Amino acid sequence: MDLPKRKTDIGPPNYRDFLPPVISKNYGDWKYHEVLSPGVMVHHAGSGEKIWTVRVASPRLLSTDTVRELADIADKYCGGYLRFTTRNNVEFLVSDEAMLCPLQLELNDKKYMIGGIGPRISNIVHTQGWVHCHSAATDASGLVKALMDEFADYFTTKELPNKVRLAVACCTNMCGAVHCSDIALVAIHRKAPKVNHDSVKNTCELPSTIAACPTGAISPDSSKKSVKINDDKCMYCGNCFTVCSCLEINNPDFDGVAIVAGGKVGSLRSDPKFSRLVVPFIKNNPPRWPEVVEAVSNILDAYAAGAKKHERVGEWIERIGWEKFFRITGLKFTYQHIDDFTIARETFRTSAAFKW
Amino acid sequence: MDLPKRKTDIGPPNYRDFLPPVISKNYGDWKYHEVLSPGVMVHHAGSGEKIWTVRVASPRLLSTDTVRELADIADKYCGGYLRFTTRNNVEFLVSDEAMLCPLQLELNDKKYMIGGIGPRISNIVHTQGWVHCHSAATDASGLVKALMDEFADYFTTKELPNKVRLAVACCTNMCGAVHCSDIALVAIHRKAPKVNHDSVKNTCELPSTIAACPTGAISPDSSKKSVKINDDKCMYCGNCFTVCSCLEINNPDFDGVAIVAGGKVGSLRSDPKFSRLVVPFIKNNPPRWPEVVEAVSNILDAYAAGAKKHERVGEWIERIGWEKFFRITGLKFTYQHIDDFTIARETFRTSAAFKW
Amino acid sequence: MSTESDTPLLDELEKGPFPSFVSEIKKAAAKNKMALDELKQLEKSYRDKRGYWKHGGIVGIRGYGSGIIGRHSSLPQEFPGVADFHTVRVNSVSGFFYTSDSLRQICDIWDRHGSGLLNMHGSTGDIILLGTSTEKLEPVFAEFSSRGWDLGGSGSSLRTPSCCIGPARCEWANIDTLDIIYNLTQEFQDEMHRPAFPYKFKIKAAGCAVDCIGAIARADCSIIGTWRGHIVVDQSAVAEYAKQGMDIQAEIVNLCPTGCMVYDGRELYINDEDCSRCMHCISRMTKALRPAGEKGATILIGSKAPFVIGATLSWVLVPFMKLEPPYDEFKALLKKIWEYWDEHGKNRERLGELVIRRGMREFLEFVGVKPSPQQVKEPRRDPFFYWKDEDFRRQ
Amino acid sequence: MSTESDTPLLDELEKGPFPSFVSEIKKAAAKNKMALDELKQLEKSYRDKRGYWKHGGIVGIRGYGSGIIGRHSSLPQEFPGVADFHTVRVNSVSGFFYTSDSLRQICDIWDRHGSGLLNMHGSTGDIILLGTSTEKLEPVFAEFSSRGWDLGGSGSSLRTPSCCIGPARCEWANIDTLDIIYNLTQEFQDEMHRPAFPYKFKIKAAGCAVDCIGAIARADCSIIGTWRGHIVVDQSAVAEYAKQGMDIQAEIVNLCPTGCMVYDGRELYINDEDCSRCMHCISRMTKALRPAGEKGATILIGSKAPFVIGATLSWVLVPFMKLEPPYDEFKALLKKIWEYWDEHGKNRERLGELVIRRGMREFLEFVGVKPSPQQVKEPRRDPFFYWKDEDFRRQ
Ligand code: SRM
Ligand code: SRM
Ligand code: SRM
Ligand code: SRM
Ligand code: SF4
Ligand code: SF4
Ligand code: SF4
Ligand code: SF4
Ligand code: SF4
Ligand code: SF4
Ligand code: SF4
Ligand code: SF4
Repeated sequence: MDLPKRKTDIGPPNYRDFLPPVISKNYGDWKYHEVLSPGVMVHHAGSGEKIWTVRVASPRLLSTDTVRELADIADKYCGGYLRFTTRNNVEFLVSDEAMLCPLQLELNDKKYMIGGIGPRISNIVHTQGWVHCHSAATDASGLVKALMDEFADYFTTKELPNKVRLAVACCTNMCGAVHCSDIALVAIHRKAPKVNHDSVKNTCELPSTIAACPTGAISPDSSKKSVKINDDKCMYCGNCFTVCSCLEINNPDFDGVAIVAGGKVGSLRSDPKFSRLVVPFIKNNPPRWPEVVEAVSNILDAYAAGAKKHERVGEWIERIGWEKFFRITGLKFTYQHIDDFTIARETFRTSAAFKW
Repeated sequence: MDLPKRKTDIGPPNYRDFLPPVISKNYGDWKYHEVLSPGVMVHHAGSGEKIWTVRVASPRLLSTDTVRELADIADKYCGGYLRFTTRNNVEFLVSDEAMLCPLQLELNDKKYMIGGIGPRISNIVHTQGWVHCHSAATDASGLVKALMDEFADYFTTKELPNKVRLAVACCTNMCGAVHCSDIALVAIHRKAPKVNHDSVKNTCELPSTIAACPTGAISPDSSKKSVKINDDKCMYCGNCFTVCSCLEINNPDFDGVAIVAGGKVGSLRSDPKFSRLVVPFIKNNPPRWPEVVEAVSNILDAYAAGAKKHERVGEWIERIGWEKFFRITGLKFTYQHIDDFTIARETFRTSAAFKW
Repeated sequence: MSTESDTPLLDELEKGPFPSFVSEIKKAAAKNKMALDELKQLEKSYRDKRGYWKHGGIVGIRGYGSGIIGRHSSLPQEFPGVADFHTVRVNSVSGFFYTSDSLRQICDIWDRHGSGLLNMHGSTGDIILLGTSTEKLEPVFAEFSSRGWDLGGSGSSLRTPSCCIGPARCEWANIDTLDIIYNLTQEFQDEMHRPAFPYKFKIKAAGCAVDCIGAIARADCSIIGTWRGHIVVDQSAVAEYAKQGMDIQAEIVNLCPTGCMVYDGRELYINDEDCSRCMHCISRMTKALRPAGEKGATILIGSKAPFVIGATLSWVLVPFMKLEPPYDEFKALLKKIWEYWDEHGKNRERLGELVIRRGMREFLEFVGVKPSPQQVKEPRRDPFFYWKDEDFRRQ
Repeated sequence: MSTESDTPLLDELEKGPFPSFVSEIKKAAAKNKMALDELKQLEKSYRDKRGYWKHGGIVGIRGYGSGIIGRHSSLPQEFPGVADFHTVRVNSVSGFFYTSDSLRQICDIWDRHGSGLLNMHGSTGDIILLGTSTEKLEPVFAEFSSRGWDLGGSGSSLRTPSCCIGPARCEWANIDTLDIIYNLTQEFQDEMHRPAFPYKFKIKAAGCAVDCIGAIARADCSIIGTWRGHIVVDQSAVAEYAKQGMDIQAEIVNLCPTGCMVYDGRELYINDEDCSRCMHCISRMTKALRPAGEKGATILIGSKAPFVIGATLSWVLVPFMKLEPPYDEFKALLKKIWEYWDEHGKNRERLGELVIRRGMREFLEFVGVKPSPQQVKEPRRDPFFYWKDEDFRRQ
């Protein structure tokens, strides 16, 4: 056979083979770090050795050309060592202080955005969108680009009270960590799927289609050998479309994004928090979703103006109260904001103390 | 007919006819009050007039003799005016300052307990128990007597960080406001009802008996023309016994009380709170339930020692954390403490920050 | 040693400083056979560690579907005096105010027709006449009603509404709790006496967020007085509190939940916009702080004991409503609420359970209240929400 | 004006400072037909405001049940290059460390067999090779596996575990996140590649409560490093922070959630017994504060995205566990967890959903973990709880 020698279950390569020597040597013995600039930090080891990190933004969706370029830069300044962060940024791992400046110059030359370290906006966690996923109610990469262009200064220079973690999920499956982000977008449909009876009959397995619906909105339509959907029960999740692509969930006139805010994952100061609905819907308006960008800016500005140092978005909102959050942002509070899902009652205001 | 003239739907008497004149005159125009002693306070009106209140404990379950005695005392010192509080204490409403001292002397003479005002233990809200209710898994009045004897000093003299509201419910129907009390007892059964098949057949309506069960533990036993109970599903609520008294829920060897703590109803400082399970079970040990009294004392002592001024029991516990509460009280944490009911998941510790 | 008592266990409970319910039962038992058998059966309960009562049977007052709780001993042979031992719920007076004469009147009737035992009050707020036989029920009622008293609620009806002492003796009352409760009770006599609801319905009114009646924890509709405006600070009184030894920073400012107070060691400032009107500072510095502005109430709904879905606390429905006689706006709302419950509630489903089951939106739309952030602690977290056609038109 | 572009809408997204994914697709499209049709179809999506993908079909690698996501254009005539456009999930390196050579290797293979587009990384942590046709899957796999790479998880299997950078470059790591994840991944290859679970299972490890991998929000099993001991305070470093202008009272002491710190203007004291190890102070004063004592991890379970019961965060199962190679205690626990899930989980029921459905007790008993107050924020509130016979024996 002309294929190379196929192996199975070997697992990933050993990370030890990918660590810069200074890391291997000082592994587990780091003492402290200093942030030298929005995109540069240095970690000091017990041994006195140091490692510098230069972080640049990445769109996550990369061409092999770009990956090769990154590799070349790493060769030139970092002995070939680099990594990606958990938010998809690129980190050049510099062992030789002398390389710090020329590396940054080349990155600037090549229009890489250096930054994202410290109390700033880092990269936006996001997922496939129209680029690759059947389930998407919006495009993730486009939204990210539009938002990050707007917030570029917060990546490269400007500070905020604390880190602001943004995320985009292109459907309610929420493959990003949207449910616990400072500010995030989640794309939603708002209309029950249209049933294309002829194709359903020929293409889809009825029992599994019916079973796919979490709200029991789908029932057999025996006359048509198809299914029918109870519009009142459908919550537009698109699960049925995954199983049977003839249940057309995409609906350009009604699809768009909701904005949630106030989530976090770390346990610092306050427990991890879920993001909460702040804007129930904004229509898809590609390529730059200006209304979405504006709404997110509005929230971010209010946070920047109102939060105390170190307060995350959710901590700030909880301190001032959601009712004040809605007042100062001018966001409209409506039926969709009131939970009616599994733990709805725990969100009701069971107190006589609140702000006007 | 020899009966007096029966009228219907006249409603209760008008409260205006029961107010002391100084109250009628200054109604709605009170400016401030002062607590003169644990059982005496004075309210000042805008007019400069005052009303003094002398509060005494009541067992709530009264004989007509005692009620007449209260009336006589009110006649002597209060122009016949008195009231009951929302926690079943008696308040003598004194308009003439000169009466304050002799009133208290007579009350002392007659062994009334004066007190309950301010940051103290007031009367224990409670319900019927073995005195009158079919559903009771303990006696309420006896528990209250045993506890209040123990805590008498906290009614008459000693202070606590804030008011401590105690309550007793004699079954899980919780007719007292047990679910939002600082420390409270709720009586529970721990064994599924025994089915007396012969009597069930003759006495009970099967469909309504089966329907009474909130967990669906009861099903028809057609051979016996009776019902059978699924022990694993039964949560010992006694609902079925209300409908069919042949489902014997009382079980002296297994009945007793659980202790809950940390609830409150006011919105001061923090939102109203539910009481939470602290001791899952203590066996009934009438007439004085010493183990219950001891367990409640233990919690109260820890609160008195640890809480800041104005902190309610629940506020104190939330500040120090439940894990620390269990540590310092030495109470055992066990399976029953972990919620498995409707909103269980909201009580799970979704954080990496907690105390050992 | 004294001669042996019939009730050795209960006798233990006559000792100690707190007034004894056993002594009360004994007092009644001295002249009343029902009370005597109550005492004896209770002693047996103490011995056997179990109750001996049975629920039920249909007992009541002619023309009424409520007000009486039927009860029977399960040992009628042994304790014939309590073979039937039903309680009568007499609607109490707003604020639990009495005159000595009115109490004597109650006692006289009850000695004639019942056990001579009563609860002042039951935990809903009724005068509970504790036990009499079936045939005494009509005479008891006739005596009471002819003297201006009526029955309270029981069963699937409006239960006896109750309130805190409010403006009668409290400086913090923002609404006339006594009048509201009296007025509502009079208005809804039929709803109280002829059970036609899916289940019980309770109304409680507190004059402020201190909630001395526990309205928020145990009323299907909780009325809690409040204000729109500011807190007037009397700085000289503030200084006086400080002089008396109050640590204003620790006791007041640091415990303010919204952090809206500043104390500079001399004067106290409140940023009223951020105040949530929780009442902490006012309750601790009653001479110095006083709410001012428009008075009214927050209307909350839904609290109840744990059966079946778990205990609930009432939650905000209307953040602010003026409440002045004849309380038409509130009454109209209440009727809409009952209409909704009547339409959608299952048998034995409390209002709160119903709204939780069907969601707030339908309820808000039905009763005509707008959604507002004051109704929630926080907005929803999961992205599964419904849209109606009118939502699309609105946009 | 330039000559008209085929992709006017996407072209807009090449403007602006942030690196453009459109430029990336175009780079690939310049030499790859799949990437070109991806670009064109995406432009159509932007025009029509909708996606054009279809799920599914059974595509995969021989011997594997996971690692490939099948995908098809719904407009295969119009965009034949993406008629089939499956993604390949390549298991990434612990900590996302790479060498330039390893990256070039990946690129070379992918240019030969796929679209030339990839995600570094997917949000679970795989290298996502973004799109190739069915017949290319085997060659791609062979190339990768022969060079020491393997597939990640998909479907109802263990998903690619991932971790924060931990001890490799972070002073706060209490556990060796990289080694743990590598070790577990190697140990559980079968669980990853041959889906036999009720649904997906994710493991994420963070070195401390800062949780830079978001473990608590998106892992069925979250491992979060911590310590039992105290925080060592270097007072001269504290003084240095103060000198540099840090307002220690406002920024550190006042934000400590347990109120266990005191700063007297010169020195900082921590009451370690009350510290919840939240990491706030340490993260802000990294030169001055350092955890000391026994290192280990808190094991939490159950977080996931909203389908179907709503999003969950992981909750504490084991408050503290030592985690040292070969991690036997942890592995034994994991196997018990899977055994429980296997026994009771419904199809497509995540672990967290299962434990929520059946309650913690059965689960704790099964996996052999004791109940402890650290597992809950607060104890239950409703008095409906079960008893087992052994509970009676225990008492
Ligand atoms: C590189 C990375 C870990 C990795 O394995 O890749 C990382 C690295 C560091 N994080 Fe992080 N964090 C990284 C993702 C996260 C995440 C996860 C996420 O965003 O999805 C979080 C949780 C966010 C949340 O709670 O929602 C996170 C919350 C923090 C925090 C806590 C912020 C807060 O106060 O709430 C700190 C502490 C701080 O900022 O002082 C921190 C601090 C740090 C330190 C200083 C740790 C250290 O001593 O090395 C590192 C550099 C800080 C910086 O970027 O400002 N890192 N950090 C991740 C970089 C992502 C990026 O490209 O921006
Ligand atoms: C008489 C009574 C109202 C009535 O209509 O009968 C009443 C009367 C007063 N209450 Fe109350 N409260 C009364 C039941 C309650 C209740 C309801 C309950 O216990 O079921 C509560 C809610 C408790 C809770 O949150 O769980 C209650 C929570 C308070 C508080 C708040 C305490 C706190 O800080 O959490 C205050 C304010 C204070 O103590 O400064 C207060 C203050 C007052 C004041 C000072 C109001 C005033 O200016 O007149 C009155 C005398 C205080 C005292 O007794 O210390 N009253 N008070 C009730 C007396 C019950 C008794 O016999 O002990
Ligand atoms: C008499 C009283 C207790 C007392 O000693 O004070 C009482 C006694 C009974 N309650 Fe109650 N409830 C009493 C106030 C309450 C309260 C408190 C309140 O109203 O503020 C509650 C909690 C609040 C609430 O309504 O949820 C309460 C929640 C219940 C429940 C549970 C209802 C629920 O939805 O969860 C039941 C069960 C039922 O309705 O079948 C119940 C049922 C009962 C029954 C009728 C037992 C039954 O199942 O038939 C009790 C009759 C006892 C007897 O032997 O006379 N009782 N009950 C209270 C009424 C006196 C009065 O009218 O003033
Ligand atoms: C590729 C990726 C998004 C990305 O662009 O990064 C992804 C893509 C898909 N996810 Fe995801 N999920 C991805 C990480 C996640 C995460 C985040 C994580 O793992 O940390 C989550 C939330 C955490 C969780 O597991 O709950 C996530 C929650 C889901 C769900 C909802 C599961 C749930 O229990 O609620 C689904 C629906 C399903 O399983 O049917 C789903 C399903 C899918 C499917 C397979 C769509 C489907 O229904 O068939 C998507 C294929 C997209 C495509 O076109 O290739 N994906 N998915 C991520 C995997 C890349 C990788 O392996 O590195
Ligand atoms: S969030 Fe939805 S649309 Fe986006 S990648 Fe995940 S499953 Fe696909
Ligand atoms: S979109 Fe979701 S809720 Fe609607 S029918 Fe399909 S599966 Fe059911
Ligand atoms: S709590 Fe239970 S036992 Fe006690 S009075 Fe109410 S229903 Fe009866
Ligand atoms: S006691 Fe309650 S749970 Fe048990 S069978 Fe009777 S009604 Fe059902
Ligand atoms: S609730 Fe408010 S108004 Fe009513 S008595 Fe209590 S403090 Fe006064
Ligand atoms: S009423 Fe409460 S919120 Fe308002 S100032 Fe006083 S303490 Fe603060
Ligand atoms: S989670 Fe903790 S150990 Fe890991 S990188 Fe973040 S701060 Fe460091
Ligand atoms: S780690 Fe958190 S809880 Fe502990 S002292 Fe620091 S800030 Fe306080």
